[in-house]
Amino acid sequence: MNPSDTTTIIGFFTGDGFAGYADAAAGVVFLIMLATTLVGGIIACTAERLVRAVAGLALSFIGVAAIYYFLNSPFVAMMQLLIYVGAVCVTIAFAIMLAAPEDTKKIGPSGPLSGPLGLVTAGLVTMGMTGLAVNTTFSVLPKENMGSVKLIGIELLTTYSMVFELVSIVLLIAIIGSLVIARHGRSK
Amino acid sequence: MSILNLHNNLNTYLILAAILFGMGVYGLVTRRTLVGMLISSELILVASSINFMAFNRFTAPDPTVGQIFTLFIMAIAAAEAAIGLSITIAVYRNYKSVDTEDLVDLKG
Amino acid sequence: MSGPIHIQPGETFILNVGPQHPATHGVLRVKMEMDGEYIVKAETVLGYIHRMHELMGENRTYPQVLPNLSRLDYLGALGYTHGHVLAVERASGIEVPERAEYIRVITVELNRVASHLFWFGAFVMDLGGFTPLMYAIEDREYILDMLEAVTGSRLTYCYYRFGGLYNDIDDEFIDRARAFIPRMRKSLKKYDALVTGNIIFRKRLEGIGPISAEMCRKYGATGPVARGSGINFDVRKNEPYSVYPEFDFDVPVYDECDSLARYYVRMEEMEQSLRIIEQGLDKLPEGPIMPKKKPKLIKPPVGDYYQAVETARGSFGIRIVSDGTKNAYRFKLRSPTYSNMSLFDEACEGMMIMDALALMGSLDLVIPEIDR
Amino acid sequence: MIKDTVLQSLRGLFPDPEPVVEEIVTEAAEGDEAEGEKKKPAKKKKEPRNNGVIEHDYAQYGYDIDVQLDPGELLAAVMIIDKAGFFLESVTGVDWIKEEQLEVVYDFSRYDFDTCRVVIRTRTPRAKPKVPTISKIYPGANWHERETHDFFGIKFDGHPHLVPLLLPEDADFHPLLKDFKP
Amino acid sequence: MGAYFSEIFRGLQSLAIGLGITFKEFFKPVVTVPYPYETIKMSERFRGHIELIENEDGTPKCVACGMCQRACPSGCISLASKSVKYEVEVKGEMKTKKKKVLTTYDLNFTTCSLCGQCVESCNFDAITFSKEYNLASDRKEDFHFDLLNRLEERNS
Amino acid sequence: MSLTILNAVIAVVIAIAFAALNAAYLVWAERRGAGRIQRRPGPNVNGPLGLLQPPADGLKLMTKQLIIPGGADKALFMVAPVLAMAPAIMSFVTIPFSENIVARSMNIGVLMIFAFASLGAMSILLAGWGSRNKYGVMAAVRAVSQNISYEIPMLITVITIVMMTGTMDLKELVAGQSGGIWNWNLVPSLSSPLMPVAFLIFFICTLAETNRAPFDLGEAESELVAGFHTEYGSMGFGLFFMGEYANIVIGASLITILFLGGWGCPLGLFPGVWWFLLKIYLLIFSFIWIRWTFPRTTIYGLLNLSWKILIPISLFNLLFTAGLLKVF
Repeated sequence: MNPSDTTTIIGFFTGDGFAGYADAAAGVVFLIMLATTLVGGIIACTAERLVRAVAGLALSFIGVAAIYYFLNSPFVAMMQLLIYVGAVCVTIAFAIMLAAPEDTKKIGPSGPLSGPLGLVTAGLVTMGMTGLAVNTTFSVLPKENMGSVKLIGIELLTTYSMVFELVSIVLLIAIIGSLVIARHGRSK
Repeated sequence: MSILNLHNNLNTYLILAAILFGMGVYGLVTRRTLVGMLISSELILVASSINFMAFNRFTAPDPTVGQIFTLFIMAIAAAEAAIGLSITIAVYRNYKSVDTEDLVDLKG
Repeated sequence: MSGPIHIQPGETFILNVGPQHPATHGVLRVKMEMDGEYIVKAETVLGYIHRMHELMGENRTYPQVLPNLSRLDYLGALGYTHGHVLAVERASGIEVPERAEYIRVITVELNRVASHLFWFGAFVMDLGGFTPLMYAIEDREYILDMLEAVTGSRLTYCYYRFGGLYNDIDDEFIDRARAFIPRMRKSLKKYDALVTGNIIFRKRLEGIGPISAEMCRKYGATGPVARGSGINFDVRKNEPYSVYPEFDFDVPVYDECDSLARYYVRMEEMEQSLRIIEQGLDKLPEGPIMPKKKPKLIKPPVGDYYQAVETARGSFGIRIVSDGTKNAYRFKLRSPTYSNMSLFDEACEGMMIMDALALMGSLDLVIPEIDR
Repeated sequence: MIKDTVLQSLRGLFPDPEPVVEEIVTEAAEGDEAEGEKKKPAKKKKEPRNNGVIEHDYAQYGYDIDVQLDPGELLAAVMIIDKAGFFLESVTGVDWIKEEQLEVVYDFSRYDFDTCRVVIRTRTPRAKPKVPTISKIYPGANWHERETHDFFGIKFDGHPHLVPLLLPEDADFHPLLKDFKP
Repeated sequence: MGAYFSEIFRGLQSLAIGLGITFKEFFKPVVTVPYPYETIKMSERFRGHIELIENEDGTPKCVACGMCQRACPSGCISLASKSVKYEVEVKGEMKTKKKKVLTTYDLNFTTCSLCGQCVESCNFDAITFSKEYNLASDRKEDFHFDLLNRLEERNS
Repeated sequence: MSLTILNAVIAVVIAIAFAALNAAYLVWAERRGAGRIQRRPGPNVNGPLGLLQPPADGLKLMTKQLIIPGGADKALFMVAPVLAMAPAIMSFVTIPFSENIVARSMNIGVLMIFAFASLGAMSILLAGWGSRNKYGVMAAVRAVSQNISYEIPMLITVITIVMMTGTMDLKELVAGQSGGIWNWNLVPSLSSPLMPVAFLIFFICTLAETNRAPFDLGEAESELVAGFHTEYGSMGFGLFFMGEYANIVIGASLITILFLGGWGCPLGLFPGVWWFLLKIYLLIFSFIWIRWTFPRTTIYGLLNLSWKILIPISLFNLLFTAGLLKVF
């Protein structure tokens, strides 16, 4: 049991007035976002049309952004929206338009066994990780870590400055590399 | 523990991450197209990010390390998406298909 | 930005521009094979408002065909009627009083200005600017009101008759026409500042849609399209008809061959038309507007007659094969836009769709006139 | 004068000794004019016109040179015209039903001030109308020939895309034939 | 480098000029007519559809000669007449004369091309153009005008 | 934490109302403005000055049948308009209209607005692709490449400002500019002499990001019919429309906050929400004015403008300002 879990379902009714309702509302929003994430994820990995999969992925990412917000890190939440939804998903959708124009062709599983096999693999992995998560006792700090942009900035430019620079190099190489690969075979 | 208070529980996030990870694995196994696999791998990446974020909030003594890791993961994911998609397009140009089973030039 | 592109097979798709499309200004269809934004191949499909005017010309008596000619090109209708009356007059040897010819020239040039004005507006609208159209229409309305007061109609004038005119112009018309010239010159300055100088506009047209002089010749392009390609060809000068030799005007020619050159040609043509109108109003002789003796029934002698006139869109030719009866044996209309449009298929290859549509706009299409 | 040079080279197309052609031609032309003036009913003149070159009065007819030739010589004549720098004005047909012939008329004109309009006519039997295409020389003739094919049913040999242009795609009628009944 | 900046500068300048022109127009009065609430008067010579002209006694001037019918390119005029006998005094004695009287004059306005050839061909000045232009209907039949009827309605 | 989420929910409701009302009456303003520029009255029949036209139009759009084209991907087709409208409304949550009127003041307000604005590209893509229309797809591809390439100079310019002011909080940004026109970020100061250029870049980018003329390539009506919303009718179209105008308001608000002192009075007196509204509506008027004056750019002209002019200059501005900040 998590010590930070102080408000109970009874607390919702007996709680101190408005704040109780507010907590409940936050809980409802969280559930909605959880559902969004999961539904988006299911669409992303099962949809027959790739564009729908990307849309599902975007939906899932929006949910994940909300979850980051609940994890007291609005900055990362916004970055999640900006990078994952605004850039990654759009790029993937873009590529689908360029590379798979005949969208009508439905994409099924690759073989008769792959469906069940995938399900079993995924199920096992999920079960294992869930079990691990539930059964491990984490040393939870009493104080919530509040995300602070300033702190992130300071850390990025001090402790992690080397990684930061490396990431920018990786990104640069990625840009150049993808340009080179994608332009290959096209004279214009 | 109330259902409305799930967001204050570390396990919620870990289980969510596990499920997303499972979905990613499932997609990776069953998808036949490169883009589909890429989408699934993004799910896996985001699942790991959630874990980082969750631990960052609930357990880590340093309030920023998880977030910074997540940011790095995002950057890498963006780079991966760009490279992966350009490869996809290049493959499409050569094979007129992004179906992994059609890309069998080396298979005797 | 156009240039040689290597097309990967299977990467193209067919885009139907038209028959209902904002850029075609009517029911024209261009089947474009596209590679992304680039046009690989284009095929124009015509005939959506084909009305067989040539057969009507054979089935009707010469005067009865008159209203048809206005319906070829509803924007510059008088030029086409002018061609018809000149052809029939040439065929049957009818003399036209000088006053009538002067009035014809004045009204034709007014109509040319009106047509170019509308083209100007529509062209800028093709490029996405909506407001110049409204200003152009405001000026055009002035001309249309003027012509309506004289001819009784706004677009399909049916004003000329064999040998003369339907009715004479009055002093009010002359006053209004005189007032129109300075007003129009002022407007042209405004358009210059608003549109011609605009960097976006220039960037969209400079070097876009090149049509070489040789291509013009091979396709028989005439009018502003040819003049924008450095060809000094204007039927009014090359084969003078009516009283055009009496007027002093220049034929604007630009060597750039691009859409901007065609734009300049038309804008300058408006100024030249204003000059002609000005001179016409000054020189306008007194006298009758119909010849004293005019055959009651028009029956041109047997023969094959051709008359070319310069309409707002180019050289309009009309061939009358007469068998001596009151109906034409063969009534051929050579419409300028038909030839101008026929080079579009070749010219737009390898262009981006936006540029291709700018090129199409610069050809000044009136679809009923292509389809006839 | 371009007119003279073109006239010269066009006359070279006709194998007949020149004076004979000239004679026939002037006769025909005069006959035309005479009839026009007298407004005689055109009954007698139902003989097909002879091949040859006629020099016309521009003021009266609107063109200067009128050439009639066999379909076989068409391309040679058009090449001469092309070399001389003419542009294609139009291509059209005329149905001479009484003579059982279809005429294809090509109009050419010039861009410069050396005005010269040339009309080339060629006749083909009405039952099996067939004329070589000039769209290889003048690509602009492509549409004009398709239109003529629409209206008269004249087949243009070697035309790259002879499908209806102005008429509906599935049109199998030719409205400008004199025996066309809608 | 200089060209780069001067192009930017000139471009911005041209844009500013354009904005200035539209800004000036913004404060000018409107030039349009709010149509259904305000209409404009048609000019003297406006060619609407045709109307019959009446004599002083209210009967149509038309003698039913049929010239207009023949002149019409689209064949939209159809008229019928009957002959009536009437007596006139010629040199003191009464003579019976025949005269055509118009019984119907139909104008099929749906095919009319408003060319005005009918009016021009009329030797008796019996038809004229109406100045009516507010013609709209969703039924074809509304544009089959019985001009004789219209004449009577006008007189009554 | 929890309280703020309830607040946010309420704020979203208010934002929806504000966005919808704004969209409706901006359409009216746009049409009236266009009319005046073109010397015609614009909508003037329904109600005084045609003020009842927007509700009438809205009613018409709502009662029309939603037609989904045969080959369309139904789910995406329906989702896209919502995705166009929702982020715009979310962005309203963080915009401070005055010192007190703000739904949820965040310390990273600028970032939030950009995060939600980046969702717009996704909605355009889905709309174009989902409606299975070639014009739609072409327009979507255009609009997205445009949005992506204009986001770069826009963000660089914002970073310049953030660097100058040291905050991403919209309220603090405004507070830093209080006290008169000379304190506005627009006015060049010793450490940032290129601010007017930055303002111009940001203004152009806003036009491009909101798909306004002369950068309305996504709906270039003369070549792509209606662009990505070619197939949309009824409320689907209505939502796109509302989203577009809501984006315009957000863009204008952002310019006001970043450069024009937010709710501050130019003279330093009586700051308040009215000043804010006055500024954004003046900006919106200038958007309308520009739209009805210029022709549309080409797609390559647009990208050239971004990559060859705006990005280099804004990068130079960033470095230059950084250098000057270090010096002074």
